[in-house]
Formats: sequence, structure tokens, C-alpha cells
Amino acid sequence: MRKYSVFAVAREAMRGHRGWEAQWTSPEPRKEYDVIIIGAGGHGLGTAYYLAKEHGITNIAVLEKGWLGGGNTGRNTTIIRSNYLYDESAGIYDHALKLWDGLSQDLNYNVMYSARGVMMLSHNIHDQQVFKRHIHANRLNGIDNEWLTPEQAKEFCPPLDISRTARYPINGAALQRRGGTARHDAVAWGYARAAADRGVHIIQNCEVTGIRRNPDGSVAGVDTNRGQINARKVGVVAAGHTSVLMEMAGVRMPLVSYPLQALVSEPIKPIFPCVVMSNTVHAYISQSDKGELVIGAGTDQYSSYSQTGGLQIITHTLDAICELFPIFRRMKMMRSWGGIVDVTPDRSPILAKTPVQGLYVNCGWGTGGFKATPGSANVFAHTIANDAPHKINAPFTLERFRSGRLIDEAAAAAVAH
Amino acid sequence: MLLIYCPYCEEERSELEFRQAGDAHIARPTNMTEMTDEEFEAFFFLRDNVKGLTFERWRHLNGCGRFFNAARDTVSDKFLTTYKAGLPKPDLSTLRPATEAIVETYEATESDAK
Amino acid sequence: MADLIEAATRTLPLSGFHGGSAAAVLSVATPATRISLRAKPDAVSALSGALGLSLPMKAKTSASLNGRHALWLGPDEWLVIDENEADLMAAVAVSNVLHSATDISHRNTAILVEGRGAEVAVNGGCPQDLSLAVFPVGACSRTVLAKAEIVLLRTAEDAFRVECWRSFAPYVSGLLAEAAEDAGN
Amino acid sequence: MSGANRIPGAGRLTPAKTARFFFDGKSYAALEGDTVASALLANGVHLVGRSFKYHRPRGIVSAGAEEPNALIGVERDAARKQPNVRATVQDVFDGMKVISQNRWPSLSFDVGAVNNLLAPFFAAGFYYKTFMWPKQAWKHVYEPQIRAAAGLGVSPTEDDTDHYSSRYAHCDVLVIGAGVAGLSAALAAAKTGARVIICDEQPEAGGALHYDKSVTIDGQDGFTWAQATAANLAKMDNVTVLPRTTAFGYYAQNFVGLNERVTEHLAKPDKKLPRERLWQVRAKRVIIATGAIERHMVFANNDRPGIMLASAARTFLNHFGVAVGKKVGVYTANDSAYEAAFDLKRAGITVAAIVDSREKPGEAVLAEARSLGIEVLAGHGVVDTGGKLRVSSMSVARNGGGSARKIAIDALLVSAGWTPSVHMFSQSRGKVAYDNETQRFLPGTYAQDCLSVGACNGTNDLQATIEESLAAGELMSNASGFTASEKLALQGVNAFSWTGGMAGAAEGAGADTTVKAFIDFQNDVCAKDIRLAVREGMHSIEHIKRFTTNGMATDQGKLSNIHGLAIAAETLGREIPKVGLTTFRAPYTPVTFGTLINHSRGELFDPTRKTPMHALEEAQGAVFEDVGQWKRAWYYPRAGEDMHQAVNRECKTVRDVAGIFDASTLGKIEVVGPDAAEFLNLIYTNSWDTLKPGRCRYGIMLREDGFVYDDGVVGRMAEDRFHVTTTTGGAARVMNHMEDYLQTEFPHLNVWLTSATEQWAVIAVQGPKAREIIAPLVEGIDLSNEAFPHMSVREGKICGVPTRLFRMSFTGETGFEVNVPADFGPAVWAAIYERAEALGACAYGTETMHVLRAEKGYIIVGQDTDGTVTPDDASLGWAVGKKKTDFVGIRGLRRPDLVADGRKQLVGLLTKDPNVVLEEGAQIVADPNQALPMTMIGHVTSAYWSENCGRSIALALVAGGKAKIGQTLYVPMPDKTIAVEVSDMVFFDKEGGRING
Repeated sequence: MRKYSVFAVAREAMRGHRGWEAQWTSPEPRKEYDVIIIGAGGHGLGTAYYLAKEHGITNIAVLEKGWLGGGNTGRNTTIIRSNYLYDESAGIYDHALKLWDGLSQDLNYNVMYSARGVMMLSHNIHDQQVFKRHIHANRLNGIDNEWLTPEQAKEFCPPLDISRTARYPINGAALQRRGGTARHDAVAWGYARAAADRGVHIIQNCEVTGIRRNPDGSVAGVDTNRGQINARKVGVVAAGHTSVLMEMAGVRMPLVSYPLQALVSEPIKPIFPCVVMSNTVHAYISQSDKGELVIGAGTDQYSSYSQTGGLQIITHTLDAICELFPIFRRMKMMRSWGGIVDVTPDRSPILAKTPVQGLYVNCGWGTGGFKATPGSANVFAHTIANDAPHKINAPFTLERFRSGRLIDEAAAAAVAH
Repeated sequence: MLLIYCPYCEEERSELEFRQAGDAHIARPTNMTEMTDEEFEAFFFLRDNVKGLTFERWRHLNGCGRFFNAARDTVSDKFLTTYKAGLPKPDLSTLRPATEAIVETYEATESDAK
Repeated sequence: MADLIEAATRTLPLSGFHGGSAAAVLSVATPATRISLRAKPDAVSALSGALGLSLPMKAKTSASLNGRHALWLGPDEWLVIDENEADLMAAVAVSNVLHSATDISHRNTAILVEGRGAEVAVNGGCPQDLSLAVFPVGACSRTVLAKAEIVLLRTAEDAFRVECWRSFAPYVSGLLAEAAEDAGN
Repeated sequence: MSGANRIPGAGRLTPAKTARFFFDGKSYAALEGDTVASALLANGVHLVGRSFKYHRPRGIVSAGAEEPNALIGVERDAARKQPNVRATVQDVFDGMKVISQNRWPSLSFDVGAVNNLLAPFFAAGFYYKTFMWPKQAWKHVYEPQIRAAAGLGVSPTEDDTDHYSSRYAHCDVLVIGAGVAGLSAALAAAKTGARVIICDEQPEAGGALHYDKSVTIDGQDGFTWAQATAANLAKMDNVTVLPRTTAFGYYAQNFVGLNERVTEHLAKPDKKLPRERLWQVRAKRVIIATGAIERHMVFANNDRPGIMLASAARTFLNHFGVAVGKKVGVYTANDSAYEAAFDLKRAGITVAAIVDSREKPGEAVLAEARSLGIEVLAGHGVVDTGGKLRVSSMSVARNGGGSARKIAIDALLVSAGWTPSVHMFSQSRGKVAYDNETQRFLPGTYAQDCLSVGACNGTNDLQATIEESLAAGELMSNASGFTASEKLALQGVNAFSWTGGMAGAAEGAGADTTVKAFIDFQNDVCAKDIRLAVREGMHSIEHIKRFTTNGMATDQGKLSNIHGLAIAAETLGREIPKVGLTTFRAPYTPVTFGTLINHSRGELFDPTRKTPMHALEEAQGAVFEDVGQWKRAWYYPRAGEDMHQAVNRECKTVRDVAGIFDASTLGKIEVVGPDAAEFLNLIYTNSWDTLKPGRCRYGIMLREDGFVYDDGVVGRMAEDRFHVTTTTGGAARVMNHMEDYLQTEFPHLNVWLTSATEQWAVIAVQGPKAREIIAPLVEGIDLSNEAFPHMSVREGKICGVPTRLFRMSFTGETGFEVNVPADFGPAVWAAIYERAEALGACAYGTETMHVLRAEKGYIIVGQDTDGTVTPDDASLGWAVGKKKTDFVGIRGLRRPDLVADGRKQLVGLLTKDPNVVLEEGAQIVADPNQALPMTMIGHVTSAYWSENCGRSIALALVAGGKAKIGQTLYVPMPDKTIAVEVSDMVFFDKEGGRING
């Protein structure tokens, strides 16, 4: 495949851009592959890419029910950070962060990873205790995360209201400077192009309807709306729909799928230089390169596969945004949308082998999967190639719910006392 | 914002008055201490997470305060029925009117975008 | 020592509060005694006798007599209010039937919303259908007013009593004040 | 004169009512009722903005909400600057300041326009292919430049001083749109007696009647009929008519969000009026009557100022009395544009030619054109246009090639046909179906209780629309039990029925990949970009949209989506329905954040909960902290004291004398019934059967998974009555947790729960002189140690009012917690405070409370535990009833990892240097000299300077902590490593004698 570069762009500009090749093709599925990945989002396409690049496995099909990158990859608010508390979480998210830095060059596709900094606001003593715990743990894990005073927070993000008269005044913030955003579609497309270039088949509009098993119980392949496709290894990477697919193999999952909404404002000239999150008032916000304020809302309270949610979720999010950034009250919501997130009891993902030989699962990222994309894909590829987890994802088993060895990032944030 | 029929208030009310409370018909075993780790895992952590008809609990928190059960389609988010806590699962055949088309979702629409 | 004791005075939440607009006048209700009464159906008649008021058995209904109100809140739950500050705990104690009564006189406070815009004002934060056909005089319900829980009682076609927990009173009255202002528009 | 292009006698505005406004600093005249667009056009101003990417000069394309180009800034004052306003929907008011956007230094000379020359480089998605080298340059060079170039208007920089409001409303029938269809439907519904709400985004009802002057209804001029009908509806008690109100979102179960713009059109609005109002409507039935939107033609350089939709030109003429040019051309594929030419011609404007891409235009319009002497070039296309800041010519050629003829014009009216507005239908999750014959998407399968009528339903004919709408109005009312007493009938007549229409690239768009034939004006997406996307493998319409950004601008593709789809389909060689349609999402048009949040700002953002004694504490100098929604007194600094000094004094005073503390925020639940003790046995790890009335016990509550959920002291008031306390933050969720188990798992128990948190004001009096302080105030309770030992509760009176008096302590001192009915709290506090002060005691806040309890090793759930801690981990194993066969969490506690060795356990830490206070959250290691990443074995949960111990103290969760007591561990900080010794958790009064004093 021809390399992308400024010279290639210039050359094509001279001839009306007639020379660009398809970034990926749409092949007919073969009868059999070495590995089938179900789900062509960033994690699934990335898994195929790393299987091909690092493990020499290229006879791979990535099956996608709709269009590639159309799930949560293309619906999220693109926040990237790695300042998680537990060693296990920090391990996988920082693995991802290191891969983000250099991903454009690796894929020869500008994914626009922008380390503009992610700032998490502290509103009370309890927040401060929790953030300090994160900062100290991160530091000893070699992960950047620093405490800012309210004044420093305002300097980093000028639209922020730090007045003491706010309903929930800010008493500081935790800043990860390496955190930031990336262009979500480009991540899916970049992985798709790079994987296709290495021979991976990306088969869109191909819905898996069953998982086939050998008499010994091991995986034999899948049934799809485009026929039976065989493979001895199948990886399920279908955020939101994991339970449905795993049920086809008789595996019941510790997951619940919730609607998650997000919205963008009309585009404006640059005013918001970083990413800001607040758990206390429930809001996160950044500004896209196109100028829109990108705002993430919370999940609805009920399980759903509808990819829509209630207006009250949006209004509560905007309450919080406007409380933190009163200057945005006259801004306008231009578009809102929804995705489906699958959530585990401890809010940490599952990247693991399953009780079914040859069946692997990567799920449970909740609202935060995008940031992990390269790291998750990289270690999941390792897990599939070696039929054994990488040491980074070894703790993220299915069995931890039985034993009680949870990785409870949510509990660690605890509750106000 | 859903509209939910409370079987105790005998009226449809805004979702704002309710809190969802997870899956219905998962009885807490009376012999808790005799359960195996696998059984406890299945009881407390594993969920069907149905795409389609699901049975779930709601509490009319800012209303009559009662927990009750609902049968809802997780694809359309439509309620098929709600019923008081303690009642058995209603008969499915009476719940889904044969004439009612399965609702097309955005997702279906988007998946059609080939 | 008792003679040394100066009896403590009451400090009411929202003391002296008045507000709203010409369309929806807001005021704070006078102090009242209140109990949260819980009982199963078989105890209702004895409790009704003890209170001198038929506890309503139908959702969203209330009974009122001489300043005493019994509001259906749930199938085994009533909010009983006595505007004459009678001792309601003592009243139900003599019923001799299985029940639970808890004094919540000081937990709740009430804001009165009155005027042609009363309905619109309450609908500024309450998602229920408050039209007279659906929420007639005497109707009552626990519900929400934006981010606070309230108990709503329609006392007249153009009047509501809004009960809330005392610490929510500034929020509830503040929201009603803005909504009452808008109700006049 | 309100503009040189205003035609005397034309339009519906009143010439005498004038207003002046400023556009980029220059003053212009307008009429009341003008939009900014009509007023600018009246003054001959076509150039109003610059495009997003190429900074091309742009004018006004439409006369409505679909406007992609004419975005302006409106400034009322420094705090009320509004970016990205569509000039076509913003009314002019006197003194208004309008500024153009996305240009520098000026609209007519914009440096950014150099992008237009570099356009060959800026093909769709070019940025994915470059800006990657060197790596750091993306962040520091490329991205900042891209960001600076992007965006349109400028964000406000001050806090909005306007206010907004909210209303929930219910109705039997909600009608969206007040054109012919919506008014007819509302009329029919209203006559049945049903509750009706009808809304329309425009200031006046009428919809298409704004421009279509040929319509009569029941013999009355159409627009006049619309105003009369709307006025009649407004008079009916069962009808609410909402002008200037956009239905922006259609949610589950007929929940529709409406955005009413109340004051945006007024020069000096009454300050009491909200700027906008959010309506959240729950409708039993919804009638969607949203009409259709005209599409532009896609051809080379179709974006010059002066090129606009034919229906827009009609609106400007027939409603606003404004001629959009003196010599206009028309380029169409559809009959409707002819009527624009007819109207303009009759108004005395020269129509240079009608260029019709069809070989056979509709016969009726063709005949009328001939009779008016308008040249019609059928089977022709406009292949290019000329002009810099306004169109000056069109080049016309025969379809299929041949030489082009250049015709001088100063405006070009275009129409490719009409797109039914299925936005609301689609948002309701109805599925659209493609109608091959008319090449449009129409409502197909319904998902909710709604009905589409009129143009949005594909109904073209006027009379058919009326009849369909009347029938719908009646039908939808029937659903709520209302019936019509008489059948309504209306007779509508219009001039022409229309045929034709096309989607996609017209003749003149060029088949190649260099011609700029715009589809999405605002985002500068051309036909060639769609083709490029397809060539690059983007075969899904969603990929094409995202790759080209077609339809992603503020107009969300109202003009462009169908064109983009058709071009994609053509390029792919597929039929349009096979390519699919992107999803319609809320909002229909952008909605102000302020409207969506309405009252929820400042004090009303979230309830601020204050205890009954708050005002007194404030007067006593308290500084408050936020704990959930509560404000709690944090410390009480005296003159000259900082927090540290105040807390040290308070700590010392409590242990030396006594202190009083406001504990009102603790959750309280009254548990009443004969089975109350049995219920608590199931909810708590402890056993409650043995607790005698009048005694108290500290209880631990777990989640089913075995981790500590909450804790608190429970007093038994009577055999069948318990006074349960919870943590402040836990009050609501503990209540819910208990109700859940009671109603769902243990419904056989005769017990009821009532939240009593706010019934009681709670005043803790702690310290050696606690008894002495309260004794004179208490009646009917023997306070002696023997009669009233630690962990007891009595009922009696204090200060003459009823009290539940607890003998308990969270300080390790002799202590009482005085519960009085909340209204008495301030007076009782004042009385106790007076006694306390006289004896040398003081008020203390939460910070001192934290220090004192830490000195005693008492934990705070949520600070010293974090949801992964078992009772054993917290040294609370003693509170777990060993003989119990069931309680919530009993099984979870026994899981392998919860009983494994090496769990993190709560212990004390003593810094080797007693003057060093650890930082809460600091991590603990065994070997401080290891390389990163270090192996961390725990963290500091609580750390304070203890004035009473004369040194720092800390609590920490440490792996295998209890076995490490006496060992030295390390806390590595950025600047130093702190050595600590692991200790037990009690730092003060280890024997515990003081509590029984």
C-alpha cells in the first residue's frame, strides 16, 4: 500500500486526488481463517493488526455487523489518560498511552493523538484524598499525574470558574499532561488500513449468529448472515453486545449494557485547551479540532441496546458543565447521540481466555474503552496468539468475580462521607 | 425519559420518579452459607443482559416507594407490562401482541447503511 | 433544676418566607404536626377510628377534616398532617393494631402555592400531569420538583401544598419562586 | 426607506415600523418583523460570512432554520454575545449589533481565503495522511494551526446574565408545525375537546404560506387564514399555541422537547421574562407536520453570495417585500422554482432565464412562463458561475456538453426539489422508507404513537394535505377518548401542482475530482469529496459522512444529506436505499445550553442542605465544608487563628474540658415493628436480639459481596423500635438498601422504615465536662454513669423540649448526643453553648472530629475504607456475629480472596519524626530504594497532627498490616522518603477509661 505523506498529498493534489487507493477492501469471506475477531471497532481492528504485525498471524477475518468503527469507537468523547489507581489498571492504560504516542507513525495514519492534558477537578476534601492517592500511586508507578491548586487549574484551563461562591467550589485538580484526545474515526480507519495492508480481511455487514463448537467443546468457528466461517480461535471484541455473543457459546457474563450519551456544541474558535473531568458534578468536556465542545454525559439508569437515552441525562450533564464553565451557557447543543457500554461489577475490563477453548473475550470497558485501544488490542493479540495472557492483562480475568480479586477502580473512588 | 406504569399507583409516571434496581426474579438463596463460589458468582455477578425482552426491578422511589417488576424490551425500551413484587413472571405469550411490529432501532437503521 | 430551664423556642425553616408572583403566590405554611403512618390493610379501620379520619386506600387520594389531612403515599404508607398541632403519635398509639408511626413534624416543612398560575408554577419542576382532570382537588402524591423530593397536595383548584424535607426548603422555595415568576408570563 | 431593494406594496411588514441595526459596525435600516437576512438583502447585502475550510465568501441560502451559510454573531452586551446565529431566523431589533464570522481582517478581505487557492491540498480527509512528521510537530505546530482555523463564531467570555425557564406539560395531541397541515390537524383535534399543544419554529403560523401567495383556504388568502386559525386556536381553553417554538427532540414514549424563544426578538426585553423556555411535553399522541425543505442544485461554484433557494427568494419577496436581485436566473430540476420566477417577474424583477435540467418541465408552469415572457432553457444546466463577492453571471450549457452561454445575473435561484422533514419521525425511532418514484425518504414503519401529515409525509397536493391532516387530528384525539361532534372540512386552492426533482450532482457539477460543486456549504464539502471518499474505500454512508464531514455542520445536513447520499450511490453504482441514510439525532436545530439547564444554576444547581444550627454556627465563625449536598461546620477559627491553630485548640479543649459538635447530618432511620430486631440481624453483621431497650450498639453493614457498606450506632428505643444512624453520605443509599431487602427478600417481616434524618437536630457534647454542661438542662433522665452508662439511650427533656439523649462517643471521651426535634435545635444549641463556654469548652467542627476519632482509631467508612475492605481488614471482625447463619454479605465474606493471607489491613502509622504529618493518599513501600515502578503495599487513609498526642498520627491500609506492627515501612514523597513504624490503631487513652467517665 502506498505510504501517506505530505509528498503523497502534494502529488495527488496536482492530479485531482485520482491516485488514492482504497484504505481497505471488502473481500468475500473465506471458508476458514486462523483467527476470527468479532467486532471491527478500534480494539478489534487493533487486535488483528497486532496479530499480524507482532505475531505473524495474517490469516484473520474481522467480522463486523455494521460498518467498521461504528460502535463505541465512533461514538465516544475520545479522552485518553492512564492515571488509574491500581497497578493492574495503570499497567494496561499506560501501556496504551505509550502506544498512543507514536501510533500515527506506526500506522502511517494521523490519528491526531493530542497530549493536551486531562485535568480532573477536585471539589471537596474527599475528592482531594482520592486524587492524592492516585497521584502518589501513579508517581511510584512511573506515571505522570500532578496536583494543581485552583489557581493553577484556572491557568491551565482559563474558562474554568474557580470562585469560592460556586455551589461546589474547586479546591484543586489532578492533571495528567500526557493525557488528551485522539480522532476516533481515524483510529478505526488507521488500524483497518494497516491491518488490511497485512492481509487481514475486514468483512463488514457480516453479523455473527452463532458460535460453532467442536465435539470436545472447543471453538470451531462462527455462523454468520454470510455463511459459516471456520476458525480455531475466535476473539469477541464487541462492546455493548458481548453478552449476546458470549451467550451463543453458552458463557454467561458479569456484564450489563447501558446507554451512554454524548453531545457536541456548535463549533467555535479555540477557547478550551485541554480535557476537564469532574466526578463530583458528573461532567467531562474538551474541544475538538473542528471547534465543537465535546461533552460526555452519564449512563442512563436502565440496561438498553437502543443507542438512545433520556433528555434528563443530557440536561444534568449540561447543568454541571455550565456550573464549571458559566461562560458556555449561551452555547448551543448541535448534536447528541448514544452508544452502548458494557459494564462489569468492578468497572474494570475483562481481557481473557474463557471457559471455552479457543474463545477469547475483550469487554467490560464501560465508559472508558477508547483510551485503552492500542494497549488492549496489543495484549489481546498476545493472548490469542499464545493462548495465554500477557502479564499486563493477566489480572483482567473472568474468574476474578468468583474469587473476589476485583480491580475496583469505582470502589477506590469511594463515596462522599 | 421513560413513562412507567406503577402497579401500586395504578398510573403512568415519569421515569424521574423511579430508580432501576437490576434484574428481577433473582431470589436471594435462603441457604447463603452453603453456596459454592460458583453459585455465588452466578447469583451475584453473572447476568443475562438480554437484548430483547428483559425482566427487571424498578423502585418508585419518589412516589409510592415500592419496588416492582417490569417486562421491557431492551431494544425498543418499551414496557410490555409492570407487575407487583412477588408475583411470578407473566406469561410471555400474553405480553407480546402478535400484531405489534418489532421496533426498528437506530442501530438497525445504521446497520442498514451499507 | 427544672426552674432554671428556659423552654427552647422553635426556629422555623423559611421563617417569614413570602414570594412568587401575582399569578402564583408563595408562602410558608404554619407549623403542623405530622406522622409517617405505616400499616397493613387490616389495621386501617382501627387507625382511621383513632385519627377520626378515614385513611384513604386509593392511590393519589387524601382525606381532610378540620385541618387534619391523611395523604396516601403508598399502599401501606400515609402522611398525616394536623394543622392544629394535635398530638398524632398519641392519637394512633391507642389504636391497638399493628402499625408504625414516626413523628416527622420537624422533618417536613410546607410551602403553599396559590393563584391562577399555581399549576404552571409547580410544573416548572414537577413532571406530573397536574390538570384538574388528572390531579383534582384533594389529589396528593410524592413526586419530584427538579432535584428535590416533594409531597404535593392540591388543596383547591388554584392551590397546592408542597411538603419537603426541611433542608430542601430553600431549594424548593427558590425553584418555585422562579417558576412562579414565569407562570405569570 | 428600509433598504433599496424593498418593493413598495410587497410583503406583509408594516413600512412605518422601522428599526436600525448594525452589521460589522455599519448602520442599516430594517422593518419590524424583518429577519437579519431579509433586512440585509433589503439593503443589497448578500455577503454575510466565510466558509469553514476555504473561507469562500458566502451569502444567504435559505429563509429558514435550514440555513447553512448565513451564520452571524449577535451582541447585546459584553455578557450576551451569541455566536453562530442563523441570520434567517433571527429577528432584527432596534439597536442590534450583528457581526460576521470566520474572517480576518474583514468580511470582504479575508486573509484566510488563501485556503481557497490551496484547496487542491485540502481534499477530504487529507489531514489523516500528513502532519505526522516530525512527531512532536502535531501537538506544537499543526494542531494549533488547524484548531485556530477551525470553528466559526467566538465563544462568549462572560457569564450569561439572561435567565431561562422550564415547564413540564401534558396533552392529548401535540402538533409539531403550524403550516396548513399542522393548523388543520390542530383544529380538528381541538374541536373534539382534546388537550392540544401546537408549536412552530417561526414567529407566525403558516409555514409554506409565508412564500406561497397563490394559496386560498375556504376562499381566504392562505397566510391570512393561518393567522386567523392560530388566533382562534389560541382562544380555546384546551389549546396552547406556541410560536417561536422548535420541537427539537423526540424521545421515548412521546416525550418531546420544545425550545421556546421568548425574548430573542425584542430590543429591550422585560427582565422578568426568560430568554428561552424549555417545554418538556408528554403527549398521548403526536402529529408531525414539519413540512419539507427545498434542496439546492449541485454544480460548479454554486456557493457564491446571491445564489439561494427559490422558495427563499419567494419568502423574501412575498413576506418581507424584498427583491433578492434585479436580474435573476433560475436553475432548477423542479416545477416549484418556476413559481419563484413568476412572483419575481410580476413584482417587476427581470428574470434572465429559467434553466431546467429536465428535458420536459411541467406543462402548466412552462405555459405560465411563456405567457410571462420568461425564457426557459429546458435540458440545460448551469455549469459555472462568476462573481467575487456576489454572483454576477451564470454559464449555461446544453445537457451533455456543448458551448456555454454566459448570462449576466445578480441572483440565482435554485431548486433541486424538496426533502420531506422526517427528522422528528426518525427521532421517534420510526423507520423511513425510500420512495423510488419520488426519490425521497418518507415515514415507513412507526415506532411510537404518532402520525406524519402533509409535506413531511410526502403528501404534495394541498387539498390532500388538508384532508389528511383533519383526519389525523380527529383520529389522534379519539385515542384519548375525544370524538368530533361534526366533521370539519376546508377547501384549499393553489396555483400549480409540482412535478420533478433530483438528488445528487447536476449537470455542471463535473464528473471529475477538481470541480467545486458544493453539497454542504458550511463544511465546504463538494461532490468531488464524496467521490474521493468512495474511492478510498468508504462505502458506508456513515464513513462517507465522517470522512468528508458532509452533514456535520450546524445545519446537520438539512440541505446536503440527500445530495451526498445520491452522489455516493451513483459512485458506488448502487441504489440510494442500499447505501442507507445517516441517523437523525436530536436536536433538530441547535438548542442553547442555558435553555436545557434552565433553573439549574447557581443556588438552584443542586440543593444546598444546611442543618438547623447553620446560622448560629456561621455567627460563631464556622468555616464550612461540602459533604455531599450538606454544608458542615469544618472548624471555628478565632481571631488570628489559621485552620491548623483552630483545630489544635479545639482538639485540646475537647479532651481537656469539652466540646460541642453539630452531628445533625448523620442519617437516621426509624425501624419500627415487632420484627425490627430480626430485620436488623439480616442487615447488619452484628446480632441485635440481645440489645436491651435503652441500650445502643455500633453496627456494620455489608454489601452482599462482603465489603463494608456503612456503619453507625443503633439505639433500641423499645422492643419494637430502633433508632438507626448512618454516615452522612450514606443516608439515602442505606435507606434504599434496607427498603430493597425488606420489600424484596424479607417481605414477611413486620417492620417499617422511616427516614428521620431531618426530624432531629443532633448536638454532640463530648469531653470530661460533658455531663456538667448538659446536666442542668436535662429533665427526667438520670445522667449518672451507673444509671446511664456508655452506649445507652434515654428519652426525656432538655431545655423543656423532648429529647432522645444518647450516651455515646466518637471521641473516646465521656459523650452525649442530644437529639431534639429540629426546630428546637438552634435554641438548644445556644443553651448548651452558653453552658459550654462558661465552663471553658468550645464548639468544634468536622476536622477536629476527624482528628479525635483517629486518635482513638475509630474508622470513617469511605475514608479509611473504600469499598474493598472487609470488617476483618478494618479490625472490626468482632462486630461480625459468629453464630449467625445469615446476614447480607455473609457469603461474599467467605470468598477465597476475602479470606486470603496478605490482605490490606487497617493499622496505625507513627512517623519516625513525630513532627512530620503524612499526606492522606500517600503510598507505602517496604523498600524505598527500589526502582520505578515500585511495589506498593498500602496507602495512608487518614493523617493528622495530634495536639493531644504531641505528634503526628496516621491510619493506613497495609498488606498484611497487622503482622507488620512494629516494623518500619516507608512513604516515598517527591522530595523525600518518610520512615514510619506500623502500630496499632489507638493513639490516645489506649486503656479506654475516659469514655466511661
